[in-house]
Amino acid sequence: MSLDIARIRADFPLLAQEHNGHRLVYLDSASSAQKPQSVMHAMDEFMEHSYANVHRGVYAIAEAATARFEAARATVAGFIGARESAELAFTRNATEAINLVAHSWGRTNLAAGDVVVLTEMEHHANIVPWHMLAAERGIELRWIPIDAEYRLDLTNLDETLSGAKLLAVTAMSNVLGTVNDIPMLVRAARSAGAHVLVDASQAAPHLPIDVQAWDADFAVLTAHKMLGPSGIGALWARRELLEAMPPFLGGGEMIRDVRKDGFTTNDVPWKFEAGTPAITEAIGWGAAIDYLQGIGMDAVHEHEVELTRYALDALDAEFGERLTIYGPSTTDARGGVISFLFPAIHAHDVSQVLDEEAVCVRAGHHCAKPLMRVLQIPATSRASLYLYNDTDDVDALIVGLTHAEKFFAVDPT
Amino acid sequence: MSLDIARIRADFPLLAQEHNGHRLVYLDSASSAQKPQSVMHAMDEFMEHSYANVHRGVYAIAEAATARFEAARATVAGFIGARESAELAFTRNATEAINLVAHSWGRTNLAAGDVVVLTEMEHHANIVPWHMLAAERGIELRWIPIDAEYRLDLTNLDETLSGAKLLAVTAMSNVLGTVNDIPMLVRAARSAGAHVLVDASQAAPHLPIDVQAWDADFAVLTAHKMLGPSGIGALWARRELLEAMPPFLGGGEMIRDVRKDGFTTNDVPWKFEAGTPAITEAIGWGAAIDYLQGIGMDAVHEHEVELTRYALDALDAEFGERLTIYGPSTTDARGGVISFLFPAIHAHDVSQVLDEEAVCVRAGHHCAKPLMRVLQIPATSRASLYLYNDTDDVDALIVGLTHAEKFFAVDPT
Amino acid sequence: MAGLEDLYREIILDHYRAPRNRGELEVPPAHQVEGFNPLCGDEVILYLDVENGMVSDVKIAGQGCSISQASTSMMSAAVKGRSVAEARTITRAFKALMSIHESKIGGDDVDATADDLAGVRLGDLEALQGVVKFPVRIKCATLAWNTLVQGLDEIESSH
Amino acid sequence: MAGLEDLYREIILDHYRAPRNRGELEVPPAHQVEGFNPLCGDEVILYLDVENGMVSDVKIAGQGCSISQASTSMMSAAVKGRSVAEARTITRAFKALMSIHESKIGGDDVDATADDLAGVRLGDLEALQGVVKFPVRIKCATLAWNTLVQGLDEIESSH
Ligand SMILES: Cc1ncc(COP(=O)(O)O)c(C=O)c1O
Ligand SMILES: Cc1ncc(COP(=O)(O)O)c(C=O)c1O
Repeated sequence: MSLDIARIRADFPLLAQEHNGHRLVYLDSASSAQKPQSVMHAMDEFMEHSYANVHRGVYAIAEAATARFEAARATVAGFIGARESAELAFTRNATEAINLVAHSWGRTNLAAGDVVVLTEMEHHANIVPWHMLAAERGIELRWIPIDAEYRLDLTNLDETLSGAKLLAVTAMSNVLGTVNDIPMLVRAARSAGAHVLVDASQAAPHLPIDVQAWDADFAVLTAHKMLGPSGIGALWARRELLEAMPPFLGGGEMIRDVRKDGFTTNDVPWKFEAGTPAITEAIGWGAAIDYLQGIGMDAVHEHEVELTRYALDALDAEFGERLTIYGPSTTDARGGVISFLFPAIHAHDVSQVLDEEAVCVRAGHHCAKPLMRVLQIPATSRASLYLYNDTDDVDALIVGLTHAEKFFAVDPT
Repeated sequence: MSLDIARIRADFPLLAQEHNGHRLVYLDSASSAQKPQSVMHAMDEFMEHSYANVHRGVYAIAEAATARFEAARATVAGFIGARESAELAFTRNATEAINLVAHSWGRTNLAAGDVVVLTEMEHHANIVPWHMLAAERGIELRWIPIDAEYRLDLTNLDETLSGAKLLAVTAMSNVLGTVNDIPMLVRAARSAGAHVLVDASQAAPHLPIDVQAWDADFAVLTAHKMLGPSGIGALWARRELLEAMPPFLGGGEMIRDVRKDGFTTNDVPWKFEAGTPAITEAIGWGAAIDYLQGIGMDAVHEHEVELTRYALDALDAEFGERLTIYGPSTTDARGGVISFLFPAIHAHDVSQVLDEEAVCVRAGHHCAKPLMRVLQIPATSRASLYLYNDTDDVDALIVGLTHAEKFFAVDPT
Repeated sequence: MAGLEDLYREIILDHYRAPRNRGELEVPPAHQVEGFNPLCGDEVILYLDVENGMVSDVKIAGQGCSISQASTSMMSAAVKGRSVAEARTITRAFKALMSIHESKIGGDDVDATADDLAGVRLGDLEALQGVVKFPVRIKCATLAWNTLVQGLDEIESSH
Repeated sequence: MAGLEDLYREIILDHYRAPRNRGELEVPPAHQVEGFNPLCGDEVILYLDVENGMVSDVKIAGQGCSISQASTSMMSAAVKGRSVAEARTITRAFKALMSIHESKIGGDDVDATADDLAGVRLGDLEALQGVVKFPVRIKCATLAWNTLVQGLDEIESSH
């Protein structure tokens, strides 16, 4: 492995825990990642020395708070390759960012009969806001299917996109691990005259991304999956789009003037940030990105690809056909998310047995019920890898799974 | 003073700072409050030992995270006197909570011509969402005026409320310090058949509040003004109302089922919490409330009333008519927010001089531009008091103000 | 520390591997009702035949973990042949068994008191008591019961 | 550490106490444009008389802090009697003077380079340079100038 995992793990206090006498093996980073000490330090240091509301005070700590908050915005914007900080609006999470687009851009640009194209591997965050708009406005949803290798089936792509106004697609599936070819999808969408929203919630933590290279219109991400704090995410969009969009939430910060009979809006991106923002969380997110950049996103990705390869091989060697893996069998264009199922044992029960041995995996539909229906299963277990995981973690998973298989065998001995 | 301020101050690391050789005097808590060590500890401890996404994992730390997150909800719900935790939905801040009501309840219950009553002392957070609904739906806004003592002028209350569907009113003004008589306003609104939303953003940090005693329908609050972290707030509403309201944002957490052709919603309050919530921030908010309850809200309030009396008297003794105070002259039904202006010196310039002496006050319209227009001024300086302030802080303010008056005198010497 | 044996008692695994009353009933005359656990995607489908205030037949379908499947199977055995009133009492007694943690996590209000449920005998169902030590799994255990109540309510309100 | 004297130079206080060109012009023929600082509520109203590419008259109104009022007054004195092109150049030179912090905080893009502004003499306006040490106040100092640009743009696009 190219990363020094022992050193990295030392930066994450939670990973030093034991549970039931076992070393904690955290394999649920796709749900939410653990936080390095530097993120907690940055938040504490900010609260101890520079905390104040932003964009408001003349006094020194308020000035410092504003400068650090805006510097964090620049850090996030830079991390995803935005042209300028003004293109990045802070939200609570990726979900709110997609809702913002659906409410503001969607209600302005989509009318009854207009088509929004999704894929079968979208997270509920990139489905339900469009369902809500469908119910309210009568827009139509089309779905790009998945193929037998758990990748997008692009056979009828042009047909599906034809006449569409928007393609909303994840850059990486949180269930399958599949990494989609965003530049190609954007080109296809552009030829069809559609805008493109990229859900980068899973890609941003694990791959180098560049919204300008993607040539996308909107991208969303969420701090807690990329070593940052909970409570903050972001919408990136081209400046022209943000400027043309009406505001989403109303209140302080987002206004230029308020009278009894109306209001005017502030400049972008503040137009989309109503009320006191998640100030300390922005500082923490900035520190998380500093940490990731200190290691390098190429190195993070490379490590995860190697570890995924190791895990897929080890699972196959141990369980073979007895275990179904829901996701690509190769590691090209694939992230470290491994969904699996023993056909006769429910994912919940597998997780429970693993928990006895301090192996943390998630069981359930992973907020992707339409995908579960396509796969014709109610749930999977999911082990997801990050920069602090190593082959020992994968080995612990495999030992736990052998125990689960034994415990729930039809005739246990 | 009944509180031991020196001991309290020792809990707030930021207050131990110096700036320009002066002890930091923080008088901007109405904008955002400083954080006690216990809040930072709770957040760090949680991130170091129990961090995981909530409502999702079967494994032990995920279970602990969920239990602690829901316990924090119960703490906040208990603090405001809610009947049950299910009536409390977490939001990013008070602003989002009001937007939630305007979008979900408002769009369902308000049609063209329907009347929403506000007061002239509302914060933009409780104005702009209604402006947006007015622009979209043609609802009408009516305003309860303020009187010469900077309190609500209730002369025409029944007339103003007649036929109204909603009264949206702040429990305490963030500019004037005025505390409104919510139970009386609720009774008047009920007789008129109107629902009542109470903006408790300023009241919750400073007074004992009880949403059931108020008999209100909705109340909103925000953690960062009550010693808690940024990035989290809450909407409280009666269960029946929450259950009848359509969801606001769509995504994970808020669903029961999602299919390609639609979705069904989760139970309250999760129906209103789309995506990963501000988990660590909820824990921090719970710790902030524990801290406040350890001191007692009656004691906090009493301290602030005494200190406000001291400040009003001292300002009068030093400056008399040369300084205008925008707020009630008595401390009955009045909080520790003191807005003031030297008629010939702009608030911004006063703050700048105070900053030289490390006295932090806010200058501006305080997100209440309609009120500023009523007062016929562009801005005020505002000193706001909290449990960690004492008479030394007020004295430092007064010394700073004498310097500002001198510096900007028409003929400085 | 609760171990796996507290959760997965032999009788639970038995109901999971060999669920009772699995199947469908014709609708109508039977009533069909579905329940979801939004957190994990488990699904319960109940077919209820209620005549003259009696739950004359119950069939169960759906998919889920061992706890939800076993609880559904046990529930079907417990209420089949009982009156609607008895079925409701058993449900309340079962939820009381689970309530300690459920009310904390889920905020469901359990109005059962020890008193008025003192006489209810839960039999096999008591094997599910170990679930309370695993708070996340309580929703798995109660899913079938919440769905049952919903079904009974629908049947009664349609009269 | 920047002191108050860096910010409040005597010439600034002079413009604040005795603003030049205060008043109104008849609209039309003059053009009226308003600017707000959303953060503090400061307001600038400019009346611009532009004929044949010349800013033949400027009057100012509104309310604000010493920095925004002084900057407005200085701006009016600096551009009155100049060509529109000169007024724009002075504006860019002034914003370059302020830019170090403004671009950091506000994200405004300042396209001025030292080169093409080398010849511009700012005179009294240089007294406002101390403002860059107080980043929050930069918006106060630039308000009048942003409003001027908006007014000139409106006038030119209406032809
Ligand atoms: C009375 C009042 N309401 C609402 C708010 C908005 O709070 P937040 O910005 O946290 O949403 C504030 C504070 O800014 C306030 O003082
Ligand atoms: C692909 C994808 N999109 C969106 C989200 C939603 O993120 P959040 O819950 O932080 O809004 C997630 C994670 O839950 C995800 O995996």
